[in-house]
Amino acid sequence: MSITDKVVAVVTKIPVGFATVLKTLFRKPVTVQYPEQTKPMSARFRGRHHLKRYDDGLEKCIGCALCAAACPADAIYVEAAENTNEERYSPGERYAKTYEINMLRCIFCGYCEDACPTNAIVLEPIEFPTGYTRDGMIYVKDMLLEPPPAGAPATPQQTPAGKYDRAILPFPPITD
Amino acid sequence: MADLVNLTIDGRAVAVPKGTVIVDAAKKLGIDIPVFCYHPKLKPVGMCRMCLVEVGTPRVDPATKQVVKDDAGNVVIAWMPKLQTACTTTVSEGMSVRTNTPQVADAREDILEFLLTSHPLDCPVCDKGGECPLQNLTMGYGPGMSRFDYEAKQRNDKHVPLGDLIFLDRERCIQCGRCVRFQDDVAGDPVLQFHERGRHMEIVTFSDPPFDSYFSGNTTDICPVGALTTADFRFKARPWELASSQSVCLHCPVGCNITLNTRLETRTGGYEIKRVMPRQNEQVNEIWMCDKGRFVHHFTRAADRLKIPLVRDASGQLVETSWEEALTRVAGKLGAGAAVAGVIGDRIPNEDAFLFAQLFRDTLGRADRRQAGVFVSPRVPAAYADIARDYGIGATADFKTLGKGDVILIVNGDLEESAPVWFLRLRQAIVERGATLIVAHFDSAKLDRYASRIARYEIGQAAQWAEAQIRSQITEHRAQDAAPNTQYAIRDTQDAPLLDLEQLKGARNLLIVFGDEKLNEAGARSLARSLANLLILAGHAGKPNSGLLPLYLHANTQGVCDMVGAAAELPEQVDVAWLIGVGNPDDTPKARFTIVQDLFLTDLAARADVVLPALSFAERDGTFTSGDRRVQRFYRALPPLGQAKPDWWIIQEVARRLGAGWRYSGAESIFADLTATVPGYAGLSYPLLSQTVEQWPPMGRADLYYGGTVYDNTGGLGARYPAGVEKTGFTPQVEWLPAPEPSIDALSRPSRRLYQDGELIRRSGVLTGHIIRSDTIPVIP
Amino acid sequence: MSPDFLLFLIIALVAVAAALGMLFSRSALYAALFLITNFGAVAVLYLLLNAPFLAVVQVSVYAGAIMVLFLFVIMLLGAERLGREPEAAAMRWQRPLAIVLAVVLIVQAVYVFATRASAVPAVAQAIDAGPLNIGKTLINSYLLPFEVIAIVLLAAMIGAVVLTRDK
Amino acid sequence: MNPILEALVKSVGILVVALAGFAYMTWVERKFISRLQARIGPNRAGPFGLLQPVADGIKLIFKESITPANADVLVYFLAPVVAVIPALVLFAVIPFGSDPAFQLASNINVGALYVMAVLGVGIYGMILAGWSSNNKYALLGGLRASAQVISYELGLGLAVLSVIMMASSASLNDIVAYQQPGNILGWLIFRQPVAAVIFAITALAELARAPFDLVEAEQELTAGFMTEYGGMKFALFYMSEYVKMIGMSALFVTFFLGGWSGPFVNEAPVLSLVYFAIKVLACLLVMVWVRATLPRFRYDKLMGFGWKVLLPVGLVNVVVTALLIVAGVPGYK
Amino acid sequence: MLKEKRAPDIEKTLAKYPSRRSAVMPLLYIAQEEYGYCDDSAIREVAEILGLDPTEVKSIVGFYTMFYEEPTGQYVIDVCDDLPCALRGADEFVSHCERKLGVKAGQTTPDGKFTLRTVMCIAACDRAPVAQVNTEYRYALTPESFDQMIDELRERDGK
Amino acid sequence: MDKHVLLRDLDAPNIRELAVYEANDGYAAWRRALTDMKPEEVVAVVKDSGLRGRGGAGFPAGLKWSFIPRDIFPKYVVVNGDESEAGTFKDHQLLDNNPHQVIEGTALCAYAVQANTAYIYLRGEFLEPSRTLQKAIDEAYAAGLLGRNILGTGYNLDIHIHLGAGAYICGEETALLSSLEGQLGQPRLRPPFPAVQGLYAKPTVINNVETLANVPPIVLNGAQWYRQFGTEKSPGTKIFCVSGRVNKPGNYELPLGQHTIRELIEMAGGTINNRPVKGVLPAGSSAPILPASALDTKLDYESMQAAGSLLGSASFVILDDTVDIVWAARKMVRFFKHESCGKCTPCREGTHWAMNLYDKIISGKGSLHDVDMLAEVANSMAGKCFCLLGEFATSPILSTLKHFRPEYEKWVSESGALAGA
Repeated sequence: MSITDKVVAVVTKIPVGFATVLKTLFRKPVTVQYPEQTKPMSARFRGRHHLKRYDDGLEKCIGCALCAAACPADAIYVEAAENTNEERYSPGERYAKTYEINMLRCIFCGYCEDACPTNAIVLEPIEFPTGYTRDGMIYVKDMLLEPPPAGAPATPQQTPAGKYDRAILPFPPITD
Repeated sequence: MADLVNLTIDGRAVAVPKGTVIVDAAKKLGIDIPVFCYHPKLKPVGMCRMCLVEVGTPRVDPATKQVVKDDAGNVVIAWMPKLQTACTTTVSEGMSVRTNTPQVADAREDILEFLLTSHPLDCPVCDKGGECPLQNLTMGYGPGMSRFDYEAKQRNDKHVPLGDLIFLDRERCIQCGRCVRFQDDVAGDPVLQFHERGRHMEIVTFSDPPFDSYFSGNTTDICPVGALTTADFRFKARPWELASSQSVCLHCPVGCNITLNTRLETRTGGYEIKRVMPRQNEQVNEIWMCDKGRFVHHFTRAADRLKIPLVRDASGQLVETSWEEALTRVAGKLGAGAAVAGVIGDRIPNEDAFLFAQLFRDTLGRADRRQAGVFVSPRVPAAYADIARDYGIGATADFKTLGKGDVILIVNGDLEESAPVWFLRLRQAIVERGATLIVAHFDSAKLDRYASRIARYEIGQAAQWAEAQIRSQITEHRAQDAAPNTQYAIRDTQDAPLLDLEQLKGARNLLIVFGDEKLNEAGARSLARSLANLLILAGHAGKPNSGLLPLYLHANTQGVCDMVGAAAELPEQVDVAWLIGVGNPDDTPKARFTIVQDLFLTDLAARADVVLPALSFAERDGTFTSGDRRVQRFYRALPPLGQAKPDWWIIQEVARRLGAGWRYSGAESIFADLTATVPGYAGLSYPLLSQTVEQWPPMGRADLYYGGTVYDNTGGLGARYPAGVEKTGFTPQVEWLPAPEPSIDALSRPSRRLYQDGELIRRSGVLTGHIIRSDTIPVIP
Repeated sequence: MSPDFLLFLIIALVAVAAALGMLFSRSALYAALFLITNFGAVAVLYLLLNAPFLAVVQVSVYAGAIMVLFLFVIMLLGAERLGREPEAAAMRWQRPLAIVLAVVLIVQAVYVFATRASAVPAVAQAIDAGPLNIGKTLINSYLLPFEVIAIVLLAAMIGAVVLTRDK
Repeated sequence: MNPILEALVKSVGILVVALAGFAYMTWVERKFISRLQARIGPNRAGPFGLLQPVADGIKLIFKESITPANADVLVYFLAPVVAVIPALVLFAVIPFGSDPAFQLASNINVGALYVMAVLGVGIYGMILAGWSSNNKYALLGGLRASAQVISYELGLGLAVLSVIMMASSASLNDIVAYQQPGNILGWLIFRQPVAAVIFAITALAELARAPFDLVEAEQELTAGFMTEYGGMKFALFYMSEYVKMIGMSALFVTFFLGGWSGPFVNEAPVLSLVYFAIKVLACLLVMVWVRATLPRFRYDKLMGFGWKVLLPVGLVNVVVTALLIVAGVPGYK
Repeated sequence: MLKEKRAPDIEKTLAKYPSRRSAVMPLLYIAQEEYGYCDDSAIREVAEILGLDPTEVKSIVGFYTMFYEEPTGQYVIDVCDDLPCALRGADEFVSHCERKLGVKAGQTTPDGKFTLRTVMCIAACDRAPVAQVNTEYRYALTPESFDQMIDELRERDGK
Repeated sequence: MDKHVLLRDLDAPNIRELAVYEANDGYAAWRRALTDMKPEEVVAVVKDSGLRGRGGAGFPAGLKWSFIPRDIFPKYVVVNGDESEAGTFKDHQLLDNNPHQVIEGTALCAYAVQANTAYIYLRGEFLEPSRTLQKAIDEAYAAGLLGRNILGTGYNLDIHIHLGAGAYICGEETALLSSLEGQLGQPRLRPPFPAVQGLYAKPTVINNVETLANVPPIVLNGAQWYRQFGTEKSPGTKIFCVSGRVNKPGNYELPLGQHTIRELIEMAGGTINNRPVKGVLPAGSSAPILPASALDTKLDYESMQAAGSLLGSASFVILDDTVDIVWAARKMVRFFKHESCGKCTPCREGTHWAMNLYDKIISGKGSLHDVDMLAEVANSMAGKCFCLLGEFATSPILSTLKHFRPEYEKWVSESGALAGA
């Protein structure tokens, strides 16, 4: 490329660039004014954890912390405690006394669902996975736990001895 | 190592000592043979059948008795038709073992499938989940799927308390009997047994109280499944969440190597100790520890720990203050006092004790008009720590080699109550390896049952007994001295005199374990000297496995005494007293101004003028010197609590305000100066103490099934410094001290019990039910 | 005392102080900064002498360009900290020579002040120090020195290029 | 009016305008560049985000003042001051309007040279900041700044020289006056287009603005010489940059766009201020536009461009201008 | 207490073995004779006599079928229903016994008189169906002879 | 055979009394041995006679005695009277009716190995026989045949009875020793073998009641006399227990290898209602079942092994065609499940699993898959168990599946119809 060509190129091409940028000035801004405006979430998006209950109101979560172990973002924190028949939260011996998910860390991979041996944690649709404080983005057990089904008592329940001595119920027989 | 046997395992040759079982031989080669019932520390039984391997021996021609060789000149191996258990088959010359054949793999798969037919699928809620041998071996060798009908699974009780410390899950038990054998063979408390038979076989305890053993926690470590869990750790955390930190137990003179498992908690808002696990040190505790060490850890995060310095204000109340103010006040008072005294407890690490002693000796003691002294609490062991240091067991002593031909003499102490893991180790030396035990004590103790001779004397008269017994054995003394004091009745259960000097002289080694129960300072000193003389006269002074083994109260009695030096008379009255970790008010002089440095607002602290919050052993680095003079490092496991500071920091800050130019940045830098100053510690250093060597059997590795969930030792095995008598130019010579009259206060002191009431044990949740209040221990047994 | 003289005194003091600071500063960078201050003060002195062009050029060329280069070099070489001990062996003759020169300079100054004090006007006269006049003066009266300096600078420039060129 | 008092009032006036201009220049830049990028820009603090500069200022004021370890504390604290003073002093000679009242130091005959001098000194802030922070990024930023400014000052000088030659005066008032033949073609931009272009380019380089913002190239140097600065000290650097932007624009207007000139200036002198302001604003917007359009130069290219293109072209331009003047070509006399 | 009550028997038993522990089974038989079954206190007494931990004795009791951990009836009727006996009608015979006593195998009659148990081979297959009443053999039983036996036993104690 | 060697009560009904026994050459061998023979000679005679252990394994008794180290004292003789194999009742009869011969055999054995203490371990159910035996022992003591300084020879011997308490596994010799020591009746590791470290870790001979009952005639009459019975490799006579579907179940003493199973059944009066024989269990539950085709097998150790089974304790349970094999197999597996000591995994879990499968099949819920699974479970157990009990437990499963698989298939195919039958 000769000097002349270079000069010509500079002189001709640079204005094109400037014009291009200037043209943008008249384009509609692409900014979405969150939170006044929102973009609709995908209908299949599952980003909000729920802790499920059995039909009798007992919590499915047994506090095994496998979700915490599976979580690649280390977003889940579980502390377990022991059930008694007088004060029963879940079938079996163990329940989650503390269950916290840091939604700021969650990457919505769903490994916690996969890891859960009792299908207690389920990701469900969510409108705004947001909050104004860091503390507020740590979802504690009360926020995650679903209310008991209609007619069923909340936890802790008083239960008869021997009825709930197994944490993990046998898998239903595979029928084809 | 004389008898080595050569064999090949999977084609690789190895030479192992005669009598080794195949599993261990394979381990030497790094070949893992899966096991459940086998444990290298227990006798093999071959119950679980997991370790089946192909075994062959060289074919011998019956006619010529020669080993048959094939055309290529290789030895022809006669393979046994059936698989053999590698854990019970001892090696023989020329043996050949195959662990990687399809037949072996099938057998392992079959056994695992059998085990899993009765094992529940509750790994998610099982405390062993994550460090479970059954889990690991199933993943490694098991069938992909069980053909057993899930519905037909046996249902058993899942929550059976075996005592209040250990819980049994009957479903998870795979009947390997490790716990039963541990209690039988190692602990000597056969309080766990099988009950019923066949598929109904289960573990029971029927002792009163249930599972009555100081070593129950160990069964949970070696349990290859989650059948046995401790009440303390049950459901508290998952193993993979735990951070581990290497430490040393501080409750008795043994100095067990432990691992502190910590985890972040919402309750305390920070890290807290979730469990205490043993850490392998074949020289000290092997892989065992007692329940006190295991469960007395809650004090580290007790709600009533001191977090902020306190000073007494004008109105006489203790009020919170800043370090600056507290330290300035302490320094001001110390600098002004004409007579000052420091008393330091025997759970304080060496570094802190060293600085404390230096402060009183140099910084405060320099001014000529001033009286400054530093003392150890409790006073009694301090009276004979120098004898224990000079005549203790040798630097290379090893409990493992004690056995036939050795004599163990236990005087005036209950080994199991005072030093439980020494009890285990000496018990093994006696029961398994045939050492001779002689017991002299005013009370019966568990070890008595293994004794070949037992002497009883009147309570509090150990020193008299020792003087009489030992002096009477020695003719030259008998000639010189007056007749031994026979005023005190000696209730010897044997006709013959208990101690036969000729017999002791003929022994291979003489290990003298002694305690200071019911003795005052003078009595304890006299006893120690008598025993040291016995050692010398029997000709065992300076032998590695011979010597005195004192039953101190806590982990660092020897260390603190080494730092503080010769025991002096405690003054009655001083101007300023500074008490660090002192539990006993008797050990404190009266003072116009008292400074107490402790973890809790003890009775002593509540009366003090300044209370300084110290850090517990779990929150800092340091070293302890165990009763057998092994200096061991422990490492920080927890972040500091509140504004509490390590003892050495507090001492240094005060010293600097008094003009000392100390600029220690941590325990290690203090230790460097310590080794230069304190006799015996020369040559030691943190790097040296943190050295580890390959220990046999290798435990705490990834192969949890081999040794249990014990931790590998990466923090250092520590080092024992040589006893005085081992040093060149040392003349073994101890002056007799006449045994004093038993003193009333010593007699009224309670006998030692492991779970004796104390500041620390009081704050440990699960053991509180076991605490023996001092006033309930009978004074006269 | 006129305000101009007061100003002169202050500025002169600053200039001398800055010069001394430069001399005694241990840090090359600080020395450079003192020098810049000195240049600034001198520029003000020019202004007082009604020579704004010279003042501006002083600032622009010396402070704005040359000293920036100095700083650049100092920073690039990391030579801002001078050694605590002078390398006595290397330049043993340096100190005596400096003293000798200083003495010569002082003697010279005293001589000039003593002999030609009257020749220096007490107050600057309104001379034309504009660019036109300076240019004319340089090219007419001082042509030779001007050209000599030009050649010297050219030689220095060529020398620098040659020295830094890769072989 | 007392001349001293008058100077004081004018100074304060200029200071206020410059600082307000700085503050709102940040707003203008953010707003304009965001529009150029199809964004909205700040719109939360106040209507159209107009209070954003205030919010930023409050934030910066309340930031903790941090001194890096081993920094040269004196120089570290002085550097921002050294940076901001030349930027403000620049305005002393610029005629903002037709009336002498609209100028602080009216009719200094070496005005253009004064400008050159002040610009030359302005670089010390950056250099000293870079050196005193004891930070490798800062030091590199400072080094780059010194090298870059020296290189481009020559081009700038040559461009200004052309203008001075044309006007036969270094006084800014004369230069403005020279450009007033009654029509817009009197603007030097039409008679000295090459000088105008060189001035524009070198001005950007002097300001260390895109595409010549290597001094603070965040991808390479974090924030260059400002890496260790925060809070108000950082704000001072920021201020110096934007005030210099305004100053440079004012100079460009003065040199090439006829200064405050415009219709009906004589009738209503205030209009001259308005014209001047509009022209300056236009220049500022062009700077932002440039920033939005052009990528950053590579350092060696930057130096090469300065020495190998701008300097020769500038020299040629001076020679040609001189020849034209000597030849008496119409429009050049 | 066992120790005092059965001192001669215990002495005699202990004398038979070089190890006290060997006497655990004979002593348990003695305890069972005394108490009817091996209850907790019996186990603890035996343990104390032998110097064992109670757990060890409990373990022995659990392992062997002839030590009863639960109270039994006055007569423990062990009917063999293993293969050789079953080939000769033992299963039907057991059903008959259950009907006659009104309890299932393994249970004790409400009056506490009889405990019916089925056991594995008791080495009398040639004379099946066979039962042991408190370890006393009753060979070649028929439903009729069983009824008669029960009635006799009932009667014997009725007096 | 004209006279019984063992079941002499058939010839002399009151032989359980010392006088009657002595009248029939009782204790003659004992007297001769004590006075005329060295212990080694006794061992040699027994060795020469080729007497094989009658407990089931068939190990030569003399050889076993010769393993006992001479120089270690004390030594023990333990007599295994824990007769628990289903279908075995020979010792019961011996103890009930001919106890002195057992005592004399025990005494001879003790003398042969120079033991001074012998324990006769009887199963707990043998309370009645133990009383008979104790009475006989007391008689012998009274007659100076036992105790201190027997017959003035200076030899001391004490014989004690030890009662078990209901555990089949205690028939296994090491389990028996454990039980005798007061431990759980669980088998021990071998080596060390009992001959080296047996009872109380001292050299110990363990022999079956019937084996020792053979000793007095051998010592009295010599090895050659004994060898006239039976075959070369299996000399002597043996008590055959016949039970099950025959008309005259009972003990039949026959020389080994002289007769066939068919003849034995005929001696026992043939099958009930003369139904055809379906199968024969030659050693209770422990040995594989023999189908009717093997009825002509000779009754000795080698022939039985060749036929695919074992002679074992020679307890023949005869099954005729009315017997359901699956039902019978379940009974046998139930026995092993009940008697498994629980020490080793395959036996503990395998018997439990197999029993589950049998229950499933019998309850009509089974499938062919479960039948195959039975074989797989049994194969998984085979060769991996700690002691023979687990191995034995597989034989009813595998042998019935081998010979009678169609019956299993019938169960699972007609499961619905047969459920509850």
